[in-house]
Amino acid sequence: MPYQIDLDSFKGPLDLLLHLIQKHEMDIYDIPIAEITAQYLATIEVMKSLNLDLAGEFLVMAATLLLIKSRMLLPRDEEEAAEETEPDPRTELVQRLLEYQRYRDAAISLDALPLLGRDVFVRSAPEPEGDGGDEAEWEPVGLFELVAAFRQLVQDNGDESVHEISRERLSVTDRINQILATLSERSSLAFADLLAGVVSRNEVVVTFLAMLELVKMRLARLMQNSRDSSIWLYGVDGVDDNSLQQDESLGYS
Amino acid sequence: MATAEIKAVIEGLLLVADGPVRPDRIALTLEIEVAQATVLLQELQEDYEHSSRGFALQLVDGGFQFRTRPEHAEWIRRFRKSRPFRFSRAALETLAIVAYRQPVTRAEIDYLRGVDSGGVVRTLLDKRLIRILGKKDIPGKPLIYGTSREFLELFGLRDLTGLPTLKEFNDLPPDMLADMDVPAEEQISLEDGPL
Amino acid sequence: MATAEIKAVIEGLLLVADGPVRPDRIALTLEIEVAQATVLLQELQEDYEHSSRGFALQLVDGGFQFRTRPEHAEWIRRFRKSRPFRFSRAALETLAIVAYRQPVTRAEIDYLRGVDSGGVVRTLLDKRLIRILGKKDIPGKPLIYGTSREFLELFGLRDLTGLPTLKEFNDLPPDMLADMDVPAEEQISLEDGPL
Repeated sequence: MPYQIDLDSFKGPLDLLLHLIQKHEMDIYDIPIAEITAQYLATIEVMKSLNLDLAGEFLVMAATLLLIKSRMLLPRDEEEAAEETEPDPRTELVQRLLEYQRYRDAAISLDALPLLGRDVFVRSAPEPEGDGGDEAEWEPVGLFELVAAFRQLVQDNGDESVHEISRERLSVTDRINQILATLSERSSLAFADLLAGVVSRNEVVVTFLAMLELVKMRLARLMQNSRDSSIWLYGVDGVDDNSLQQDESLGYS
Repeated sequence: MATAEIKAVIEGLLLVADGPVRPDRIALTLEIEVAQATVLLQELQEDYEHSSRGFALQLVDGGFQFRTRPEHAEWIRRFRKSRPFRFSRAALETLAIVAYRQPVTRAEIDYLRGVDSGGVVRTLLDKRLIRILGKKDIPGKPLIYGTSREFLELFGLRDLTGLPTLKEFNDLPPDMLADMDVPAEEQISLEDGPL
Repeated sequence: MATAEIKAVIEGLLLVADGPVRPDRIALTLEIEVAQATVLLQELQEDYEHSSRGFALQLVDGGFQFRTRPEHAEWIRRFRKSRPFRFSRAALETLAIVAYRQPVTRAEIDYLRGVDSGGVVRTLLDKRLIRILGKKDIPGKPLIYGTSREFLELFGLRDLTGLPTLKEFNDLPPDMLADMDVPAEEQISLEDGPL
């Protein structure tokens, strides 16, 4: 069998399919599905026999091809055929192949640009770094750097528990900040409004914890006019001490 | 200052700068109008273009920077004793997808490439060539990615419009297009389309 | 190579060199005689001397180097002062702690970083990237800090939910260096380079 191809070089099933289509001069808009399936299966058999690390995606594509092939073999209902309502089973695959081909070609175009450090060079100047003590602005920095810095710190401290809880902590923190932001725009907030748009149980819990946290830090106060009336959250600045019962009455102090 | 003198000073500034220099920074330093700074920088760029100097003034990421000529690359690599680096195809494909379709999610990249691209995405993040833009406002709030300033600098692009034009393959024949039955999630990724 | 071409290449080498370049190093790179390299360097030096360029080729410690003109010194100093600062490691770490652990006290920041962070916290406050949220209701009533609107703008976030969690970060598989064949030297130049 003439498999004179570098099997290791395929970047994925789409790449392999495009290769087979080009090699066998098939019409991408009218792929002979039986033939391409046979070629594809034969190629991954070779890859398997060579013990190449075969990514799961190759097998998924094999299944997809077989599915398309079986659909094409199904006898078409005459009425349906007349109405032409039955979509061509190959359509999505063709669309993906065309799309992939665009980016594969774009990748080649990118690589042809004069790359800094490969084709063109600039003066090597020392990198200025500082705390920005004077009037100078800071250069924008990416989120990735921020996460990476935090992750490094957490690892250095050997604080293994942080990894687990940080996700939840962050969402409580988010909620705290959202509430504080809202409170900075208006003096009070009905408890029911806090939960408006909240869907999951987790979010309710998080909102509740955020509220308790705010009260604990004395950044906000909880009040209600009377028992069983609605609960209001006040920013520390916007509290009117006289008209309402203090938060103590709610039992959170 | 006479114009010729201002241009000479700008040349000096470009020499000592540690990256592409935007016209507004030149204007701020020399207390001239941004428009004038822009004109002078463009004039300098042309001067260098028409001379047979060993470097040229290039517009990168909105700023100007002296860069050596690509045809001298091999001599300069010898001088610096550096090997030419090569991008893997996986890295280039992923970069191309992020560049042309940003903001884009991991799932969209995986779908377009047909393979898991987590490792490559991580590598490109580590190299600062792509960056996290935030999260997409859809269920699961996946991270969205875009290209960085470093990307523009590495590829010598003035901005994203300077990307090579994406080749338009013949779209699907009309009858097949009518057949298109793409799952909802994929439609989103298609609509977000190239810049 | 024609002499003019060799001179152009030498200009490129001088631009990218990280210090004065001696004629023998030029000769070695371009496979020409040291005498020829010396002559060409001197010719280049004269070319620049007689042009009204913003920099000149100067003989320093037996080597040649592009240097700005002394009469432009004041402009260069002003220019350098206007350059944006890169985040220091300390500033980035502190900002990261405030972002992920807010509301957070100074003591908590100091504990996580293992060093006194008072100066950095003040700088971040001055730059309005963090803000004081209030006081914590524990003995000593320490100030508690959180991030600001400016923080969101700097990182291009709509709100704090856009901040990637450590879990999402860890979900990206570790760097697969083999994926992108960039030699160590270039990696450094990409990261620390004039970006």
